[in-house]
Amino acid sequence: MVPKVDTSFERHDLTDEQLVALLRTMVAHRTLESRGFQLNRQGKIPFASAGEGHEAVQAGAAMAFRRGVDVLVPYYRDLGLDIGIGVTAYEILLSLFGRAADHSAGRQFPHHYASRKLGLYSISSVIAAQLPHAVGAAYAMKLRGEERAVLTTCGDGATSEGEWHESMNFAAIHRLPVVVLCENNEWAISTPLSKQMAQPDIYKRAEGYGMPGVLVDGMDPVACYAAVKTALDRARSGGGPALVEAKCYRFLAHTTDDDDRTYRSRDEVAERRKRDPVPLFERTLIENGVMTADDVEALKRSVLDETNEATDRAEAMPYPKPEDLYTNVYSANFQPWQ
Amino acid sequence: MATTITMPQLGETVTEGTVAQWLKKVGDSVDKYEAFVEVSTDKVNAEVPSPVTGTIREVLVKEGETVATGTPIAVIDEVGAAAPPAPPPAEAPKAAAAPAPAPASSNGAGSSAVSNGTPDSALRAASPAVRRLAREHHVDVRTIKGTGTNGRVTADDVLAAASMGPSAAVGQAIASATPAAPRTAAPPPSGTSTYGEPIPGTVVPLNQARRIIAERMVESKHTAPHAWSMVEIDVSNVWKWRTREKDRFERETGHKLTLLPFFIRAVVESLAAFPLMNGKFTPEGIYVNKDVNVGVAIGLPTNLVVPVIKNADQLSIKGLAIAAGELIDKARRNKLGVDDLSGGTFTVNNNGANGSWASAPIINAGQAGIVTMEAVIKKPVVRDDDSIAIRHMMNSCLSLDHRVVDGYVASGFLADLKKRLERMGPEGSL
Amino acid sequence: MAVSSSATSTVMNNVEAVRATLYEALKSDDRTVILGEDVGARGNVFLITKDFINEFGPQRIIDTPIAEASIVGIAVGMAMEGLRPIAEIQFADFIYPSFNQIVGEAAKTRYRSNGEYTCPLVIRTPYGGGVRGALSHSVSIEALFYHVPGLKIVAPAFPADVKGLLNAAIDDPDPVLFLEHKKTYRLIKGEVPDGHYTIPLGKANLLKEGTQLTVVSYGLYVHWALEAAQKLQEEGLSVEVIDLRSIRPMDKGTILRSVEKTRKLLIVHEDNKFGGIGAEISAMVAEEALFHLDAPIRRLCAPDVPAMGYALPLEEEYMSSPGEMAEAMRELVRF
Amino acid sequence: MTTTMAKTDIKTGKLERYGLTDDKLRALLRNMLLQRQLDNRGFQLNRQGKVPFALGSEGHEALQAGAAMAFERGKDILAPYYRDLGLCLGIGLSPYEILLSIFARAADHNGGRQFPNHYSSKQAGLMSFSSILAAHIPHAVGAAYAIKYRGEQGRAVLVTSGDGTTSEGEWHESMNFAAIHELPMVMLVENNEWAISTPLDKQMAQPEIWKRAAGYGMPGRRFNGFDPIETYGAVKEAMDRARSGGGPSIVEGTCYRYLAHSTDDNDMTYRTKEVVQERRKNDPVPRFEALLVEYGVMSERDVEAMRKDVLRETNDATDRAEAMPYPQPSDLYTHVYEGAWEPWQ
Repeated sequence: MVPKVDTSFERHDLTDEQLVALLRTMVAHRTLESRGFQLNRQGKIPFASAGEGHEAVQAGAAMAFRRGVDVLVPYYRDLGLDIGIGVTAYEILLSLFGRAADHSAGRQFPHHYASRKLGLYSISSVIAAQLPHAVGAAYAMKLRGEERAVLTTCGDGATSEGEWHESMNFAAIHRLPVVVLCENNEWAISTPLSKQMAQPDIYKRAEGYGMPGVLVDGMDPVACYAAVKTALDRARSGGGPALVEAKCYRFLAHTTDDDDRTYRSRDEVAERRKRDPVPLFERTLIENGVMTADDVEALKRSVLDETNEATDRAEAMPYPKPEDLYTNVYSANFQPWQ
Repeated sequence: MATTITMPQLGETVTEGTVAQWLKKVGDSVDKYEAFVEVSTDKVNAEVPSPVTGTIREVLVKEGETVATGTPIAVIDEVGAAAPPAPPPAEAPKAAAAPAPAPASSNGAGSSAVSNGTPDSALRAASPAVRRLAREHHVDVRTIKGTGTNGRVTADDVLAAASMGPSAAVGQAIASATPAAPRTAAPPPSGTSTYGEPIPGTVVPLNQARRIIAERMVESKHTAPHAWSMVEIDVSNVWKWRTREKDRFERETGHKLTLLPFFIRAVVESLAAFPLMNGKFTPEGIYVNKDVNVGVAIGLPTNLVVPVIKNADQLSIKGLAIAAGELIDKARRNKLGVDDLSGGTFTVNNNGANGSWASAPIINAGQAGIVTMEAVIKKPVVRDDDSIAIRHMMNSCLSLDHRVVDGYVASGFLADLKKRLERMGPEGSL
Repeated sequence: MAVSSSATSTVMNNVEAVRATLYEALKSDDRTVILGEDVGARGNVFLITKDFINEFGPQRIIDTPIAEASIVGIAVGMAMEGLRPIAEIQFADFIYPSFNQIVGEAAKTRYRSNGEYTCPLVIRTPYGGGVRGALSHSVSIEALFYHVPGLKIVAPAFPADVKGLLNAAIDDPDPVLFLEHKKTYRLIKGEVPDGHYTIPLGKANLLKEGTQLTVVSYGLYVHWALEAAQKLQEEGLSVEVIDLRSIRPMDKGTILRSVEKTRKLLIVHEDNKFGGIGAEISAMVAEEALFHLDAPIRRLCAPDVPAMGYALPLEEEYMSSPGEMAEAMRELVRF
Repeated sequence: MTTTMAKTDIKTGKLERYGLTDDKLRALLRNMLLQRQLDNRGFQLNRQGKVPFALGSEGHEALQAGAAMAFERGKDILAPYYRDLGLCLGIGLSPYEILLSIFARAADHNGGRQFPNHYSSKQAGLMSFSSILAAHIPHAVGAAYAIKYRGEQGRAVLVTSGDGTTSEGEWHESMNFAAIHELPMVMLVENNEWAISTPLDKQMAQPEIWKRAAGYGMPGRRFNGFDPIETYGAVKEAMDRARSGGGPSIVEGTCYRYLAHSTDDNDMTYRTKEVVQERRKNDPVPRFEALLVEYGVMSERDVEAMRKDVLRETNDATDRAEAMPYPQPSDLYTHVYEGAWEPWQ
């Protein structure tokens, strides 16, 4: 995609408040992600993963999500989406620290958030395993005649999995209210898009399943909002599924365990950084009079304060107890020999 | 407040890290979350952010140096707010009480079969190995004092009992009746069953020990064809030696110095010269024992016991005296353990204490022979130069398993024993 | 083990041992190809195939799409067509989508074609916990596969065994699932003989002799069991430690000889207890050596929960420590 | 719905033969007749209680005969699925071999282990496969990779599946991988509209399977699978491209499954007799017979003689195969691994 140079933009009916909220989600996303890496480098947590470069697509998509109505079945690089639909910084940090008060009671790996209240599904780390679940949830909605939809996401690499294909096919056959948002950041750990598929335009696969496919600039939060909103609106009103491909980029290594210098050049990353969506959107809002530079600074400070406060609070919370290992295996107490 | 920074674990399989570059020097100030050192590992390179705001006080690892994760690498003097408290141990019960798990039994190696039973059933539970060994060695498990958990009879217990022959089993039966192991399957009350007070016209019931002695004696006599031989030994010099040393010995060690250790010393030396005598018959061949463990038959008011001096060939006369003394002491106090009673390879029977001057002992099953010390009697003796002298004379009788050795070896052994004893004393080092 | 070329050796960790062996295989036989996620430029997420792509090229070091069923399935086709593929599943936790290709296809190819087609294939995958990998980066999968005739399973613990067994697996005419405990990757170092050698599949290693108890284990727990046994040695208790090394085939003789000597058996593994490898060993010993047993067979294994959690106490509770192993050994010796 | 058969050359008005000689055209018909006869024989033996199972491919004859003719014996590899009797015959398996498999005799390639219709022959380049849908497609990809890796010229893998199989994840993973590496492979989809009882519209929302090819970055095309000549042309074009380094493609042949899925299936529970009768009007076998007569390649009498010959060969093969011995009980234990083997060593 050609980088956008001007900052003129189509609002798609978003109010100033909503635009500021988009930026806040993006800044919170980046700050919390950075905090995960910092805590890992301090030896306080064993692992963190990163989504820098996904802020715009996730903030935009989250704004199209109807809280209390829709279901989100994310993947593990969706911190911004999770924040955008209502997960708090404190909840994020409880998860990073593996504390007892975490939604999974410290069981899940970081960035595998879940919240029944928010409609946020529990996922595993296994690539594409969440997609059939999204399709199943959408089937349930359709069966009950509800005006709801499922937003499910994946990276570009996940599209290679058999389960991705099976999910797309089934959703199309039954015209299910599900939107598959593919966050194409061009890298599956070290595997570039060219080794992941011979057809780099993932949205083009939609036709093969008999559903619409849409391409959107994943560095533009408002465009992402509009594309996902259109697809979700159609899905909720019986129009069937859609595949939305947002082209973005993964600026950081895959996780704290990865060193991306082994497989891609610094020049490539620096070049792509020029379209870093966070400063780009800040500039857009300032130049279009939605916020002043001071407003942006204040917002960033406020996010950092919240993150720091959440870090200290979460770190002070207790770990789960050893005996918590044995709960919730089945609905009741259980031994394999009875 | 000073904060020590340790080498973080960068990567889930990483065990060490190299300080690539210090981004801050000693004395530099550093903000919380500000990077202050770059670390490289074989998985990733990373800048490590400070956990506190403060000043670098000390740098403990040089650039280029590799240390294990967790090793202190720097000390930072903290300014301002204290670091967030470490997570407290997870004590507070969760609001919703979790269903009580039963992890120990499914997770751990917690004992299963036996611990489910009562202590008594546990005591009686003989493992398959114990049952097999007991069958093979004709040992009644119920008579053995167990050394395992809750007094369980272990396979080793059976083997020990088997290797000791009848008297050992008896010893164990006795031990099992002592108050120290009240839950053992004890022999029935036998106030009337000792040698001491038989009532004429009644049957003295067999206690367990008596029964085992009976069984094992019959077994030995029936399986091992016994042959017998005797020599007369001049023990005058040994006698003198012993007489001279005995008071001091008792004072120093608390044990009496009898003729027994001198005799055992000569026996083990003769066994070394005639190793077949330290063997045993097996269907595959004569097994020649490596160790020389000498059983010493001790008569008690009720029963005979045969505690064993392990590795007797490695003990001096003094060492043998102490070992024998301790065993005799234990036997009289009913304190013999399985270790004391197991593993004998040859037996010495001190019959002479009661005045016997000749006897025909029964071999402990699983051994090649048993040799006796009969009473020491002063006798006129015609010496080599045809002079007549009064000497301390003692007969020594040998029963041997004719399957293992013949008279040639046996009489060689007895002659050797005689020669060794006659050469001992009248003085020397114990 | 048969060392063919020299008696010298090099100290390596398990990552280096896998890497050195794969390198040899690529170098010595151009039928060998490696396929898996991130095996190319990244050199595998644990850097096992680091720089291979530079030397052997992208045709032999194949960065696959994220599609595990086809990683194994394509390797099956390669093997049927005369290549010697080494497939990698990035984490054992991701092997489930390829379950059919391993169990239903690879393991049955020889059988269903009556020997006309064969499937000499190695599937390598890191497994096991203790690295804070939580639910999807910590699993043990061996029990799911050891039930399957037609498949062989190896789980070495020491660098020298890694090399000898991986060589044997690559040479093997049948499919081999090669399990590498990821916690041992950099933790365990040891002497690895230089030159080519193989260790036959199905031969256990008697690591430490003892008289009072036999402990059987594999993978990471071998190291911990050994540590515990050595501690007991100082207490005067004598424990024999056997490293299975191969899970299928399994070395019956070594286990039976040891149990007949010590009369007691403790099986230690990280995988769940119910239906685990220990169940098969227990059954075999009960069938073949009942009258040598002087104590109930015991298993110290993971509890019956689906996975170890991310939070440290949950991981520690799931796993057995050297201390717990020592305590189980003491109880059994004294039994 | 009726489909046309036999394209004619626009300029000459003559039959478009794609270079096929009269002999080849007759061979096509013979393959089709033999396929139907052997299919029928399987059902007959099942109804006689002599074999426990048979599975028919009536309606696929033209497609399979045409595709088999595009296969180069001794060079190409075929990775078929279980409804490919005609393809297996077409690349060189004999009726006797087919019947050994149906009777599960010891002399069968698989020693009587495999289900009927799961033929394999290393010599014929016919890969062993299971009944698991799409499981063989990655194997075809792997074989194609081996061919390309060794730089072998003029070889390709022909892999087939039904329409239902395209729904499997492994089908997708295989297409994607083949496209990335431009492998010498042709994915031939035999779209017969039914996956046992599941019709095409419950199998996919996009009934034109070839259109998926674009999503993988490879060519795709569709052809009339009732026309053996057109099939030959389409498959040959794709195989030629694959053999010459042009990469993989998806070719979709439309056909129809006239019989129930297998001897164990009753298709009248999910479709009507009328629908099947309507589709029978397009039955490729009589239509291809008529075509060859019409264009003077064969006379009616020639066709009749060929039918008789096919029946005779089938009867002979049946008798010979039936007379062969079963495998020994001890054969159960062989070929689990190389050599003798026990899990406990």
